Amino acid sequence: GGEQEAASSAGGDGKMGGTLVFARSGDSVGLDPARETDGESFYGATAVFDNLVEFVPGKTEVRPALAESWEVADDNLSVTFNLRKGVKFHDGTDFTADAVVFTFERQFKEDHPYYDLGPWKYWGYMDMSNIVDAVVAVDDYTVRFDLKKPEAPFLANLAMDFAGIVSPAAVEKLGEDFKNNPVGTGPFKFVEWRKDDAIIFERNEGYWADDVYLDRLILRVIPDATARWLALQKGEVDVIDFPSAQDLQAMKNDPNVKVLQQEGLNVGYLAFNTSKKPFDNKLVRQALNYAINKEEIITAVYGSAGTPAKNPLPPTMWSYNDDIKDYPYDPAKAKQLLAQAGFPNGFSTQLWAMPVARPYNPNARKIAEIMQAQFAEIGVDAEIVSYEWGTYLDKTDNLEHDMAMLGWTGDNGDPDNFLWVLLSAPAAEPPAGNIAAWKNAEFTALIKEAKETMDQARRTELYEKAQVVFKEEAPWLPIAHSVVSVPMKNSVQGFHIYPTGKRVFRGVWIEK
Amino acid sequence: MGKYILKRLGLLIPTLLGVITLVFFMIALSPGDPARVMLGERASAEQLAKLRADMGLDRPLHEQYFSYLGRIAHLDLGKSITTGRPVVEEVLELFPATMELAFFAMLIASVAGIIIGVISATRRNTMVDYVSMVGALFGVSMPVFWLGLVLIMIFSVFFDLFPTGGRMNVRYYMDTITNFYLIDSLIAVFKTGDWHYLGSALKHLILPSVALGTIPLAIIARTTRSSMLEVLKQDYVKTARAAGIPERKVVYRYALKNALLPIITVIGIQFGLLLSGAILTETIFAWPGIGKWIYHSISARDYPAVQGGIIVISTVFVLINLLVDILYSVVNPKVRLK
Amino acid sequence: MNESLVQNGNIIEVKDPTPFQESLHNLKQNRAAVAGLVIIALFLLVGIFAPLLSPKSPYDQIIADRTLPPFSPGYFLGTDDLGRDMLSRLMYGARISMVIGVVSVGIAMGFGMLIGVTSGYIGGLYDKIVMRLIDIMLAFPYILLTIVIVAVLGPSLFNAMVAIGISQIPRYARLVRASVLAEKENDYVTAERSLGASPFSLMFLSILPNCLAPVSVQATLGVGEAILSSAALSFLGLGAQPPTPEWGLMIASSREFITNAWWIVTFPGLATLFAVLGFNLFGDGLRDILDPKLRD
Amino acid sequence: MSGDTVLNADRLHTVFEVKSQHQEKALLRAVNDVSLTISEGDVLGVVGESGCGKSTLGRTILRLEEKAAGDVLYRGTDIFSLHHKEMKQYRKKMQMIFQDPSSSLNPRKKVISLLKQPYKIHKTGSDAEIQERVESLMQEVGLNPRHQRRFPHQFSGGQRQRIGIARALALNPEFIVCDEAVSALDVSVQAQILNLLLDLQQKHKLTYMFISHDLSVVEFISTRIMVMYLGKIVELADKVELMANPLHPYTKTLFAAYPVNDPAKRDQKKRVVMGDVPSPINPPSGCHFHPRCPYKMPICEEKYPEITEAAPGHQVACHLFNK
Amino acid sequence: MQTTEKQKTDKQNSADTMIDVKGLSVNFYTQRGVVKAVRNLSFSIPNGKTLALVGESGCGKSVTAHSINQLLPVPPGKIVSGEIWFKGEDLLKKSEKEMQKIRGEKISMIFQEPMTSLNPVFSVGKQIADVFLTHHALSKAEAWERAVELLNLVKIPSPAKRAESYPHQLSGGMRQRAMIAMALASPDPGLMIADEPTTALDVTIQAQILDLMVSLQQRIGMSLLLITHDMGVVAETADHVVVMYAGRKVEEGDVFSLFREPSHPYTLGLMNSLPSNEKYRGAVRLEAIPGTVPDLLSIGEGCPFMNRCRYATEICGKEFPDETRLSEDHSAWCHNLSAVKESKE
Ligand SMILES: Nc1ncnc2c1ncn2[C@@H]1O[C@H](COP(=O)(O)OP(=O)(O)OP(=O)(O)O)[C@@H](O)[C@H]1O
Ligand SMILES: Nc1ncnc2c1ncn2[C@@H]1O[C@H](COP(=O)(O)OP(=O)(O)OP(=O)(O)O)[C@@H](O)[C@H]1O
Ligand SMILES: [Mg+2]
Ligand SMILES: [Mg+2]
Repeated sequence: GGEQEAASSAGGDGKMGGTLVFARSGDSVGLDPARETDGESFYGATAVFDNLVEFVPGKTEVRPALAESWEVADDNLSVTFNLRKGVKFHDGTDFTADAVVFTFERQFKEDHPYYDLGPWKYWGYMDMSNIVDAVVAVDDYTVRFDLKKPEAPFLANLAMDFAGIVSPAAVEKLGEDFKNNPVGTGPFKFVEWRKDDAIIFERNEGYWADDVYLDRLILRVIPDATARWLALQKGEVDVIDFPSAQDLQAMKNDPNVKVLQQEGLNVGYLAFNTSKKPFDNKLVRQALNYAINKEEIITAVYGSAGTPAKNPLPPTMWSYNDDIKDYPYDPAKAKQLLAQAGFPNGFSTQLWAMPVARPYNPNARKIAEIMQAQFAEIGVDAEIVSYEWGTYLDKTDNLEHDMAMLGWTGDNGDPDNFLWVLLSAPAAEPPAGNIAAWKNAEFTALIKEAKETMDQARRTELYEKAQVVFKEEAPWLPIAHSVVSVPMKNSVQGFHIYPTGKRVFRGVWIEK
Repeated sequence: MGKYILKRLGLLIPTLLGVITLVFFMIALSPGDPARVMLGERASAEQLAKLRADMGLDRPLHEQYFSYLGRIAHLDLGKSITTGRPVVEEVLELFPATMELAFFAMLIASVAGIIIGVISATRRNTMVDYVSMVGALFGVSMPVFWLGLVLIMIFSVFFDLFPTGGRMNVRYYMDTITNFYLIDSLIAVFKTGDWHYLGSALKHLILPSVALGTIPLAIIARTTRSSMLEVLKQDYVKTARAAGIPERKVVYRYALKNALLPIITVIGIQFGLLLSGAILTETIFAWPGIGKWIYHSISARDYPAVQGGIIVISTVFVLINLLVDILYSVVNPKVRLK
Repeated sequence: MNESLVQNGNIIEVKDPTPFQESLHNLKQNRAAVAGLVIIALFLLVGIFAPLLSPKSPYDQIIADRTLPPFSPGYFLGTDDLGRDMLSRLMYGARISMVIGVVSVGIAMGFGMLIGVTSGYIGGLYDKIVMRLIDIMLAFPYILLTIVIVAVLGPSLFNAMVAIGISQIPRYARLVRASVLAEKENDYVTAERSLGASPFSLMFLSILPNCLAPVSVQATLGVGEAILSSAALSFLGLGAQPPTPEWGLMIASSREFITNAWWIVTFPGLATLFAVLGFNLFGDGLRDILDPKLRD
Repeated sequence: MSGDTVLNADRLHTVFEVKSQHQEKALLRAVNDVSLTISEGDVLGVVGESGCGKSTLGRTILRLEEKAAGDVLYRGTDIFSLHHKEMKQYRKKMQMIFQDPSSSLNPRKKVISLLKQPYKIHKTGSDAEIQERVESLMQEVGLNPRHQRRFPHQFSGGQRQRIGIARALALNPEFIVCDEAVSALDVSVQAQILNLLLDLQQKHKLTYMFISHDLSVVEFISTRIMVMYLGKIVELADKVELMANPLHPYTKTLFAAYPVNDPAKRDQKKRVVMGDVPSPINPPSGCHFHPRCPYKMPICEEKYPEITEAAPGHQVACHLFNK
Repeated sequence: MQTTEKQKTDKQNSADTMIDVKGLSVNFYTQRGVVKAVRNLSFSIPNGKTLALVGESGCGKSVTAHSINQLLPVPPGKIVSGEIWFKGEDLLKKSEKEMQKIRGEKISMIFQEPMTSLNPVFSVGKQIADVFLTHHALSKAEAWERAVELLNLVKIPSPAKRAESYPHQLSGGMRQRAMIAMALASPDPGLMIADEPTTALDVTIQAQILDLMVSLQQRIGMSLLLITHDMGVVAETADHVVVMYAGRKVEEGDVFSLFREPSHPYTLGLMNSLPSNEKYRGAVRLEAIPGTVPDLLSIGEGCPFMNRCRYATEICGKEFPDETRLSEDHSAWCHNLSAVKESKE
């Protein structure tokens, strides 16, 4: 195995049937996609729900789904969707404009009868309340979204999981229990959820598209990465999530297994708290950048599941500035810069590492160990500090750290979703998304302008410039972009990795 | 007897109250809050504040405590903060898995432990004795998580005898009624005549049970041995021998029944320990049990879940102790209750 | 009782050994205990002299030399995933494990004995309340208790030791209390009371020393258990923090190597196993020696 | 029956709370309404079967057990009314020698520290003085001072008992309760200890309460004898009077039960013993002895007999003598 | 009751001797050294008679008893020499299997501690019935019935009900009765060994038990080996007495002559130590034996009593004396018997 799979053509016989077992690291929290934030929950929701629009498999472009077409008003302040007819929810009720209105209104209208089932977290994350004014059913099969301001990524937002269309009848019937018994129009029907063990789905026979091949889909929980790999080797499961970087080579060598890989839309970084000494000094930040040998980190921690990062944006993102040159590994230079900054003998500081594995950083504490050793070489004595995850986020938000690792996964494929949230001056106020507390007027001005410009070329130019400023000022030490790897049996066909981290099982079939 | 049991059950309440109070304040004192954990990297300040208010986390601690007690009094364990599901529901789903595992582990440990212990005691200072006791010492010295990994490597990967984890081949869509898979699979066998379910359930149980049961097995073997040796020295054993009772009978009937007394206690204690000790085993063998769940709930600061889980485990623990005492009294006429 | 009896060689004087000599003698007779003691001594020595014995620093990373198998040139037991010398890390790990054992058991034993002696001796309401609290702690499963305590204190090696120590208090408290209750019945206590001895001196100077035999057995076994518990906590990320070469942490952080670099996982596991085994062997032997009931 | 009253117990009760078989709480009246007087130079022997409350009586008299009712006067002072400090002074005057020489000596202490302890507690004298006194004490009870660094278990039973005696003597007491002080010893050693106790009594003008279940020992050493049954005094008289003229049926039974050291007399012996000792938790109604008594009368089942003086200085609690 | 070596040889097959112990020596191999618990001990018991074995604590009485039915803990114990003839067979040559048949069937035993000698988890009736089942071809119900009969025989009130009781529900005296009943459950009770059967009991109970044993022995006609340290008990029950000191037999004889004429300095001292001795009426001191029993670990070849003996001479430390026959039924082992006799007069 080992080679990348060529996209297989849809349709045709011999693809139907079979059960696919997908092994993942944790259980879903809930299956109502608008309530949840974690990838594991979305894995389950994606199978059950359709959106008005969806991402093209493996891309960030958007294509029609439950909406057959749409028109954007000239003032960019409303979008009208023409809905697919004859689609039924799994509970047998019809999919109409009312369902669309229901799905969205419950997330922002405080007097909606089901608003209380929230919190509707992603709606908040994507700042949708400041974008969407109203959702209006024009007729049974036409829905209009009225916007508060022009928002270029709005359509992409609707392809995100939280915008999956739910069955109003089911929500009314199940109430709070809906999140355990999701009902949508999606390719698979929910059958059973065995907590911390497996979620079982079966094919939605009346699906509006004809590329649903699997009879059953089982999402199984195997917390330990190595155990997942062993289970795959033994054929107990068909596809596994988050393989251990250490096992990737063995997987690639295994003739019965193939590994799909794609760069993820994320970045893992080490932020210097520029509001604290000595990190307020640019020379120090640069010195620390010179001090780290990213290759070693990649080798030891990411293996072939990561690429070194030089920019705050992932390379798959448009406007990624590839001309920028990373600080090379040069301890001598680092020492010299430190001396120049007034620290010829280095200094003592803390190096914070997340306690948990994240998509952008599989093992922060191990990276911290490596960094600690490398910083030591230039005389910087870094104590590794780790808190329980919630505390960690709290404390970094409050800028209590000296240097802290963190990262970001893009939601909708827009650079603004990285740069504004993570590096703008307004985001540097606690609770800070900008945990470098970096308030650079020039940088903020550039991305503010980009945010308000609709012209893609101009935006690209602005973002590229911003990245130059970033590199020079070095508020972060960008570490890596992870490469998503999905090992599976050779017989599994039609599987695509989505940049946004979705796991989609429509179109997947098993070779007999 | 009934009165005694009632009295013991009555004692359960203050104990549990103590446990609840202890857990409540320890978690309240621990840094980090559940709202933060739930909302992750992207939370805004308003969102956090709102969620905290929703969860009642902004109220004074004593108020939270008493309202929690009030709900417990109504047998309402509340809802999990992370999943929003009633804690009772989650516990009912997960606890059987742990119970099943612990029970099976204990079964293996007790049967094997007692046999080994008796053999060692009767062949004291022979090779058999040395080997079993050194083996038992290795057993108690074993880091469980490490043992689990090693067992998987050997029996699952190398010899391909057992699955790597889980409770049952997920491709068998067995109806779960009790969530005790052995029972459920028996029902399935009954209904469909297909033995696959039971076979699969058993196969999945073995490795984790062995991993989990190793320490208790070793402890029981050692306890049995020393208890047997102690009993074999007693005057009444001498009496039995002096009365010409055959040695086999002296050992297996006269002595063993007496020797069982401390063993029963040990089995009870170990069973209780297994319930929580399963955390590591559950993680390694992908066993959907309550230990792992409580552990995750603790890290997520999911108060209601932690509380609920610990209340259930503690209750069962206390009940097992009661059961052990009752069993003890059945074997030991001295404390036999009228 | 002997010397007046020596006469004409009919009675040969046998010098009575002191209790210490007797225990030492019994210890020497007990092969398991000796083996345990040897293992403990070995680990202790390695721990104490780790800086002298270890071929390399346990922290020095040579990423280029990562995951070298045992017997590679320069690395007797191979290297870990960051290219650190396994042997050196294991040696420093011995030091950490010994400290863990001693500190945890010290905490547990100190408080446990205090509680046990007072509640056993004073009895009455105080005893009832204290034992209720102990029951509550016991109803709270051991591992969960440590986890919750670490959650309160925050994950670190020291806090893990404190948590393990606290969780182990009940067993010492109960053990000592039971011994005190039994010891209290002895007439020597009444005798000293009738001389007017104060409760304090009765509790701590008279009774307690006589309860130390089971405590010392429990403590020895407890060291082993503390090492195991701390390894488990580290495995869950609640104990030692990287890059500390603590064995449990070493296992945890290299778990994923079990299929392709077995030695990284296996050696710390074996080290833990043998260290704990040493304490268990010794503790067991100690029990045989100190518990005359089991003696021949 | 010589000098002043040393100790006076008046209607003394000692009660224990015990758990019965079914885990229910019950009261055990170990000492039940006991009045007695011990005069200077007396040796009051106390006999009775196991569990009848002999030890408890002795311990209560020394305030080592809390009383439930009644008074204990030591030379007229109510010792139960004393505070800790005052009591400590009285403790010097009243001591105890115990039955089991191995459990009454702290196994972890060497003889020297065992014997120094009384002085240390009462802070009398310098180290050198104490050392000297301990050595002379050892000599007095027949222990070789060279053995002072030994542990109790390195002595024989008789020697251990001597250590116990030395400790009791350390503070120059006036009154000593000997609780089965020789019962655990072999006869040959028992004789040595009895001799020692008698010597010491004469030398130090001691008053003893001598508890034993062995009639021959009590008979030998006592000046007065008291017979107890289930927590109560059944008979109390001068030794000579009691031995010559036992009145209470229980006393007679008890005396008859003791084997005689002469095979020639064995065929003449007529035993009147019957039945078991009832449980002290739930003693029989009326006279506790009635179920075993050959002279049982109807009233015996109903009423406990008052203690009366059947002859001068001869008290007995039996309806036969209750006029 | 002849116990000299010569006569014993003649008598070993004699039909009226129940048991004949010859030159028994038992050692314990302990960590501290070899304990010579019993040395060169010989005695025999005629059918239907009672022999009392007396001596101070630790002198080897129980070890002797356990040697007879081979219940010594081996190791550390070991019978190093001697023969034990029981009904014409040497028990020491029997295999463990054969001994199992003899134990309980022909030789029964009662122990000192009635508290610990009965199995706490079985009812008394069951324990007795088990002995019946082992040695007789009986059904369970029959065995139970016989057990109840025996309990009746040992005068336990309402035996049918008591059979169902557990040991802890019985008083010490009743337990000891049950033990006797169990000892009587053998089909062919030839020898009963009673190791301090009344030491743990109160005098009133002791008297009852002794009476019971004597009457049963006479009724059944078995021989009794009574081990005790209480001279009173000996005087009341024994026909013949063996006095042991530190593993050695020092004096033996018919009970009447032994009490009348105690001849060995130890026996003499023992008698004098008893406060109940007639001569102490009104006395203020006892004639005690000085010193204590020697440690069996450190004992040489001479007379073990010599260091407490006021008649001891040089020879006493070198060799153990030969038998001196004082009368037909009375012997002592002492080098200085004449001196003893003189001082008595
Ligand atoms: N601390 C105690 N708690 C409860 N019961 C006790 C206690 N001490 C003694 N008893 C009970 O009180 C009763 C009298 O006991 P005591 O020890 O005074 O008897 P005794 O006559 O000395 O007996 P013995 O001859 O066995 O020493 C017994 O039934 C005993 O069980
Ligand atoms: N298992 C053993 N191991 C070592 N020595 C033993 C053992 N059993 C008995 N002995 C020794 O053998 C000697 C005789 O013991 P035995 O039990 O026969 O004494 P006894 O006369 O029955 O005393 P008592 O009157 O105390 O029952 C003792 O000195 C004892 O120390
Ligand atoms: Mg007493
Ligand atoms: Mg004996």
